[in-house]
Amino acid sequence: MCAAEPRSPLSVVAVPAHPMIAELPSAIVDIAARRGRAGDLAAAIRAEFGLDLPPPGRFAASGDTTAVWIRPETWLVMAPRGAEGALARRLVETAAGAASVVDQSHGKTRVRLAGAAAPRVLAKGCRLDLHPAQFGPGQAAVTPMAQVGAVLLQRDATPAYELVVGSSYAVPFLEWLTDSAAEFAGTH
Amino acid sequence: MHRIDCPWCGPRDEAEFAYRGDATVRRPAHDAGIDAFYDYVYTRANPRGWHTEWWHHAGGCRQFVKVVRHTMTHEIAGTGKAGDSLPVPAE
Amino acid sequence: MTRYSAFGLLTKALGGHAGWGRAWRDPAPKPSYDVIIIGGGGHGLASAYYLAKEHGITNVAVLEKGPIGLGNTGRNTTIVRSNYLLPENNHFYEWSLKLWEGLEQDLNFNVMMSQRGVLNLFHSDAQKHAAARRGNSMRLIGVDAELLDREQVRAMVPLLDFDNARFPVMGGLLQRRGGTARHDAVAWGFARAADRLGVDIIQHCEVTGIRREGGRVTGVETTRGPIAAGKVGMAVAGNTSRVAAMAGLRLPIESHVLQAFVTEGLKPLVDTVVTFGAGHFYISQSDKGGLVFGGDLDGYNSYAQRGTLQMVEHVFAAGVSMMPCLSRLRVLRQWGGVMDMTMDGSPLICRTPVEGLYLNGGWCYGGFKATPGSGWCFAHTIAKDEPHRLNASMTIERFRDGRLMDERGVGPWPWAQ
Amino acid sequence: MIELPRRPRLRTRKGGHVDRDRSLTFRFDGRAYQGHPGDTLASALLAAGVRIVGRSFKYHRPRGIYTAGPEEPNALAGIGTGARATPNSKVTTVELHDGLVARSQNRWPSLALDLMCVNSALSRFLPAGFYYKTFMWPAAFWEKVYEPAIRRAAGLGRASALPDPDHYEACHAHCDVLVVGSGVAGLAAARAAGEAGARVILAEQDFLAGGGLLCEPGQEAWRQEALAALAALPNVTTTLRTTVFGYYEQNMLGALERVADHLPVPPAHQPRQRYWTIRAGEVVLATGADERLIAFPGNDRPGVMLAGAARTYARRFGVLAGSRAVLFANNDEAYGTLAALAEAGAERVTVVDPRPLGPAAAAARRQGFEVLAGHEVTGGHGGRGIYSVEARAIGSAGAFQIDADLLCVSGGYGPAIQLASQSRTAMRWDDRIAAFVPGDAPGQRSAGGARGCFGIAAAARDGLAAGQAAASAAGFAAKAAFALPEGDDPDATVAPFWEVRARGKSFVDLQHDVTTADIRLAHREGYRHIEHAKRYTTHAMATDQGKTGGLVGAAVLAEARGETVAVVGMPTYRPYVSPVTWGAVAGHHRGRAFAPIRRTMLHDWHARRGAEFMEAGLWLRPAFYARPGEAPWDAILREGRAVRQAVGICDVSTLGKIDVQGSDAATFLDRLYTNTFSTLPVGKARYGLMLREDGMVMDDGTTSRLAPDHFFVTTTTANAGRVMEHMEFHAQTVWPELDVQFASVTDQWASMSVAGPEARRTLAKVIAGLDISDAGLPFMGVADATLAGCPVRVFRISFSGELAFEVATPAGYALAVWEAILAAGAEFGIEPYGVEALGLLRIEKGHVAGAELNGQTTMRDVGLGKMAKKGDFVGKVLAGRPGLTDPARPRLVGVRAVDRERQIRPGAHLVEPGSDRSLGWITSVTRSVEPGGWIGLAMLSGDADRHGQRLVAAFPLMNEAVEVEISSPHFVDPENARVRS
Ligand SMILES: Cc1cc2nc3c(=O)[nH]c(=O)nc-3n(C[C@H](O)[C@H](O)[C@H](O)COP(=O)(O)OP(=O)(O)OC[C@H]3O[C@@H](n4cnc5c(N)ncnc54)[C@H](O)[C@@H]3O)c2cc1C
Ligand SMILES: NC(=O)c1ccc[n+]([C@@H]2O[C@H](COP(=O)([O-])OP(=O)(O)OC[C@H]3O[C@@H](n4cnc5c(N)ncnc54)[C@H](O)[C@@H]3O)[C@@H](O)[C@H]2O)c1
Ligand SMILES: Cc1cc2nc3c(=O)[nH]c(=O)nc-3n(C[C@H](O)[C@H](O)[C@H](O)COP(=O)(O)O)c2cc1C
Ligand SMILES: [Zn+2]
Repeated sequence: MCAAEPRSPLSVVAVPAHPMIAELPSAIVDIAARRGRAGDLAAAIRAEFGLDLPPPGRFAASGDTTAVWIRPETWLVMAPRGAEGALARRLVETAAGAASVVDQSHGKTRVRLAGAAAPRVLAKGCRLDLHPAQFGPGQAAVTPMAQVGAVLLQRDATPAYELVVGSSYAVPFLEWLTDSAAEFAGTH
Repeated sequence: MHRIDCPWCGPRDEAEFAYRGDATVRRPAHDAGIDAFYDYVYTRANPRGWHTEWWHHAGGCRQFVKVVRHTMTHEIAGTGKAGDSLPVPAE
Repeated sequence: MTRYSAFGLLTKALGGHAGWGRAWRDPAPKPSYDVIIIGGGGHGLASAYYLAKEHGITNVAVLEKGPIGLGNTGRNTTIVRSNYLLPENNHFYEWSLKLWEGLEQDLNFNVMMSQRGVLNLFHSDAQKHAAARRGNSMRLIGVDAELLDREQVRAMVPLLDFDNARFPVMGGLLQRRGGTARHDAVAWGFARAADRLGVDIIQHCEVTGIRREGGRVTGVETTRGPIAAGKVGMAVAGNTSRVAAMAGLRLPIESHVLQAFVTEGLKPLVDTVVTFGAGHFYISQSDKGGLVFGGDLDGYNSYAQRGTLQMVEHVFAAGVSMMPCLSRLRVLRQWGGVMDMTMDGSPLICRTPVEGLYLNGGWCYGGFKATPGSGWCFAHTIAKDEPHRLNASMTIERFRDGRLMDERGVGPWPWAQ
Repeated sequence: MIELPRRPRLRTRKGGHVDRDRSLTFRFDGRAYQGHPGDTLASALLAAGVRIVGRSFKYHRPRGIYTAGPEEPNALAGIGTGARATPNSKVTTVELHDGLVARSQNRWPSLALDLMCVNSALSRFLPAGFYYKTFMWPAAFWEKVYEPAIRRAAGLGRASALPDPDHYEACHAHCDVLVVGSGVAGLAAARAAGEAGARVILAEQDFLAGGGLLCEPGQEAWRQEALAALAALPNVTTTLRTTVFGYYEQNMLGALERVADHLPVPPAHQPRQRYWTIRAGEVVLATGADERLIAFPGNDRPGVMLAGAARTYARRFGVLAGSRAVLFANNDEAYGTLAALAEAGAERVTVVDPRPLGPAAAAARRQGFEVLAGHEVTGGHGGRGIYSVEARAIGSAGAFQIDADLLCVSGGYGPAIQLASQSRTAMRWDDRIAAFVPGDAPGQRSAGGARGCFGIAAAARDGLAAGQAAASAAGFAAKAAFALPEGDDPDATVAPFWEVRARGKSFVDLQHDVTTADIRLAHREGYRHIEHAKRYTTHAMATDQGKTGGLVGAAVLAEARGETVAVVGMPTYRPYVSPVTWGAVAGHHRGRAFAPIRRTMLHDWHARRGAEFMEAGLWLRPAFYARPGEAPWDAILREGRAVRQAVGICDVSTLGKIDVQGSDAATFLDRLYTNTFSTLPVGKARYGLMLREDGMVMDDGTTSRLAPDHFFVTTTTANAGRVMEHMEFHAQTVWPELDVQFASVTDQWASMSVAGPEARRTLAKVIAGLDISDAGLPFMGVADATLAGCPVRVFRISFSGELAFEVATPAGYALAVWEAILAAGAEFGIEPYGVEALGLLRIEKGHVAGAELNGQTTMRDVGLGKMAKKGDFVGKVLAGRPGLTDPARPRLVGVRAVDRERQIRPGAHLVEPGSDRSLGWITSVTRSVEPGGWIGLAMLSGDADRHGQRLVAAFPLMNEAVEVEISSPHFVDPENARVRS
């Protein structure tokens, strides 16, 4: 019913491509438990999505749905982009009043960074210790990177990471990321 | 660069936080009058020593973290959530 | 005491410079003084000097916990200007600048006041309009100010980034009479001149208590014993809250650290004082050749004269963004000072609720330029027991009464002032 | 044409760490020379017989190479050309590469003939602090004559004025154990910690690992093995050319890696240098020891060099710094230089040792060296290089000459304590080595020479122990140890010998030309504290920060004070251990990348349409869309006219938007805003004002109620972040009991204002699912709909004063919605309008914005005093302070140029004709569409009383005075009829 496919914020100005980096068009929804309703929310999400809302510093995935802890009793739920607003509506129904649900599918941009050199790329702006002993698959963090607020999660041990940033920052963020990855263009 | 142990996110660099001042002052009741609000907004103990203060984890979980920090040595004795009352070491 | 002059230098040179005596005496504290000034920074020393010179009060001691002049006076970026927005500040700082303009001859000490101009850049219409409001307000009261457009700025400071800047330079507000002075020399010059008028400068004498009787000051406790005084003035900058607390006062002040930096020595490169408007950064070149620069407060309460890398990164980024040629230069040293930040960013020169106790403080990061004016007004306030017109609004009560002097409108957040 | 000088004859045939099979050509002061890979510029210059490398700061005395490392005070040069020219480089740390170009500094016209050396002749008139005593008459001469002369004379190198073409990176590293320094102590520490399993970073400033081991051929095998073992440990990272420059809070250290300074230009995608923050669990400082000088007349002459440096040149670089040498030393360690020089081919080395004959001296005699025990050096002769050294028996007057071309000096070694000292570790004076020695601190320990533990075997043992202790403190059990170098530990005891008292200039700070006489003068004049003496004389303030002479100066002061050095102490150590490249610390964030650029989803459309962009915080927004040949004001007025007369559309996506939900959301907003939101019906919007707790206006915006427990708050573009934080602060710390959640949705929603009498007809053509008649969507109504097939939320709100709708859509649809509205409005003459026209419209309407809400104004000041409700809200109490309710405070008015075409400007002050007294100031101006001519808003004392008065808008900065008429700020439709039409 929608006339246009949503545009990516990365189309607003050209950013050079890099083999380690790809955008993941997604539906992204912010859900925050209402006061005293975190338990209800967790149960409802478990029943509907088959995933446990993760504790701080982690994300949980079930099928192609991912939930990342971002603030106390608040998660970012992500899935591949589907019908406009569908994920948010499903979460509203699931939460049934136990959470405040906010669609961020357009407000946030999700990017994948993968390859052996990925930690070295991120070290140019990320202040977290990404050594495997400190940060591995299943872990997530909200942390600024090169002046841009980001959600970082490690998908697997490739290592492959996903980064979620505010859409209006997507271009400068990608510019920094591709710049930082330039020296590894051939070695990913 | 201070290293602040956010009760939710774990130890993070100062760069992720915004300092938000003395955490011991409390907002008075709305009818407490100008003097009470003057104290709340303006006057500060400003100790040289241990100081309980707010650091907003603006780049992370966006929580106001309570931090007990020494204003001379920049040592951090403890951190907690907004509602926690943190022990303040003796000088 | 020998007068300083080129001739003196010549004759002393022939004697192998053996003839130079102490620049100021090193007296033992007397049991009692008419006035005690706590704090041997520029402000304390200037206050003592003007008490003696302007008011004939010479039975004065300056008590300094360490060696004089090593507080903020000895660690600031030396910018002198009077380009303030609010008339209360503007009149005061202009008077101070006038005193600077004759200070060398007055003190017989070359404080190397260098009126090389202070240029505040602006990068947006909003900043330009604020600069215009400030500059016009200066001009209306007879203070020099010029509004430069982009091309005039380019002609004056060609090293700025006019091609690739994130926030393009639109112009600047220039005060030509602004500039820099040699920080250390200011403390030493006032000390020597005050000493010559009979003031006792007592180093390594920390005030540990303020004696009071019936709501009135009677003297101070120090690490060198108690000293009685009819009047006591505080001029202790970053330690204002601590010393005031000795008299039971709780002030609208927080102590914050501000860092500064100097590069390796260079042949003349930056000929004026320039401040960046798109980030916190300012720079000038010292007579010795180092580029002296700094930025914003670190932003947390601190009494440590050191800061963290967080602010260093911001300051360095702002510097190369403003002047790309700075990038290859090497920075030699970084240090910090402790600022007594008031909740509106403007100072206090006033009486206190304790009779005979006077406060000079809250200088934030701008008190070096105030040194002569502050000492002059503080001396007046102490001598006459009432403020001069120039510092009449610099009271503690202004916060309670809502008569704030908030130049930038940032509100009661000292780390943002 | 490169003319090569005679084949260097000072290079040994073998040994050391230079690759004699390959040659590198470089230029110094225009002349070509050759060196080898492994050379520093210093070793190559010495090998080429170059003696004078620079001129000193004040007296312009000729100076040579004094050390072999970053402690070098003398031999500074400019490296590179054009935009890559880098002044003040220590030639002792510059790694030689092919094509390197270096220039000497601080001389005119040339190094050999420097006319400024008259300063040296005049030096007796230029003692420490001379400038404080003179140059005061006539007063006007300071700025015009004296100061420019001083400035020209001062400074060292000349900076390039061109933008730096290179890239830099800021990187973040973490480890369990950071080892600083790769001498024997550092290697042992790193290996011990690494083998225990700790994550180790070993940082070494040099381009070769090994420190003092590089001068010990006998330990080469051990060095190689240690490096191989470290390379084999995956948990150990060894990083060379990396200077740890500062020690900061909670074990964060800053380091600078010179990635490509040894190459002509950095390779593609590589930075020139990298700035590292290293967050370490435990730190081992194995930074070695610095050799110190002895003050004696002429101790600065070319040909005078520290003994350890002469040894390093001989052993590591295979360069003989002089063939007829004198060693002037008070310690046994320095005797190691004898063998090194002899092996390198020195004809003769004479030892002058102030101590009585000791075992080391006796051994040297046995090896055939002449030893003058109980002697001291009283001077060196020779301008361009030493040719003779003057010595005497201590206590005797009769000096004699020793023919020499090299004078090696050693006053003993002091631990390199800069880093330990910055971390506030306590220092203690060690009489045994006459130096300050650091203690340990939590998370930190020093090892080897850095802790006064001299001798290779001893330093190795110490390093091993420190590495093990650090690993175990970091939670790793120490493993069985590895073999360490063996050997006798030399006797490190030294009797301090600071100065030879004899006629002439004895320098304690070579770069700044500070002499022992200067220190004594400072003392005489009362500058007796070490920090006063430092500042008065500038001792230890040069680029070497007194590494070689700092302690000697302190000792001379101590003697004058009649106290010990331990009591006098050293000036505060501060970062940077070695000066740090400015650009490196800035990293990526420079130029255009200084701060991120935020763009709306319509950015490319605006650009295609020819928008002139302007900054709004981090955002770029269209200011106006000029047609070809159209002047800015013509475009702005055209856009404004379209809104007043037809319809316009403006991208307002940058406004802050916050989604607020929760059962207490309404209560929460009631407490934050001056007006009430709990009474707002669902489907309606209300304008709100928010104060800071001190009573000043913080922000304004409209808030809509989407459901009983769901609000949509908008903020100004500038304050979006501040308002969010303000909400979080109050929700988390002041009223934590409230059930309220918020999320920033600024980027989720694009929004566009469609304004003008034809706005409804335009939208009606394209909107579906919503009746936008006045009845269907009344003023301040909010409803969902679709437009061009995209979901939209329509707000009937107006900033311009016209009939207007704000259409919000999920940002990915912004372009589709925007283009659909434009197409629909074409028949009505729709125009996109930018921020300038937006300003024009709001000023005509008398709406306040950032210029009026500048943090210095109260709600009364800006004419919104009526918005204060009865109950509590943030800022209410303090807004009631007498100073803020003073009727004399300036308040909002309108101003209009009496001569309509005379421009008025923001920042002008309002004065009575003929007066200089400011009554207020103009905040915003525009050329107007409706009233016509220049109008503006202003803050004016006596506001309403002055409506109708004529005042002068004074702009003395441009010598302008424009007559203006004061009015109500509402120039257009004061009854607000149009917005409700
Ligand atoms: C990095 C930096 C940059 C700055 N840049 C500028 C600038 O460019 N322009 C400008 O105008 N201003 C600047 N300032 C601010 C300026 O330095 C200060 O405002 C000013 O020097 C304050 O002078 P003072 O005499 O009040 O304080 P200080 O010089 O700090 O003197 C106070 C003295 O009180 C002594 N004291 C404290 N407690 C006691 C006690 N209990 N007993 C005895 N003595 C005591 C201290 O030891 C100290 O010597 C800067 C400050 C810093 C730190
Ligand atoms: N040959 C000499 O001139 C000389 C001088 C002093 C000591 N020694 C001998 O060396 C042994 C001591 O060994 P050690 O390992 O303690 O010291 P070392 O001098 O051998 O090694 C110290 C190392 O630390 C490095 N370093 C110093 N500061 C640094 C910083 N801030 N960042 C990065 N790297 C830095 C130096 O470049 C050097 O490689 C003893 O045997 C001593 O007698 C030799
Ligand atoms: C204007 C100015 C210029 C300075 N120039 C130098 C310099 O050229 N070399 C140097 O080592 N330090 C310089 N400093 C820094 C001082 O050495 C010292 O770090 C500072 O005054 C703070 O004192 P502290 O480090 O002893 O705490 C300068 C300081 C100021 C205020
Ligand atoms: Zn957190």
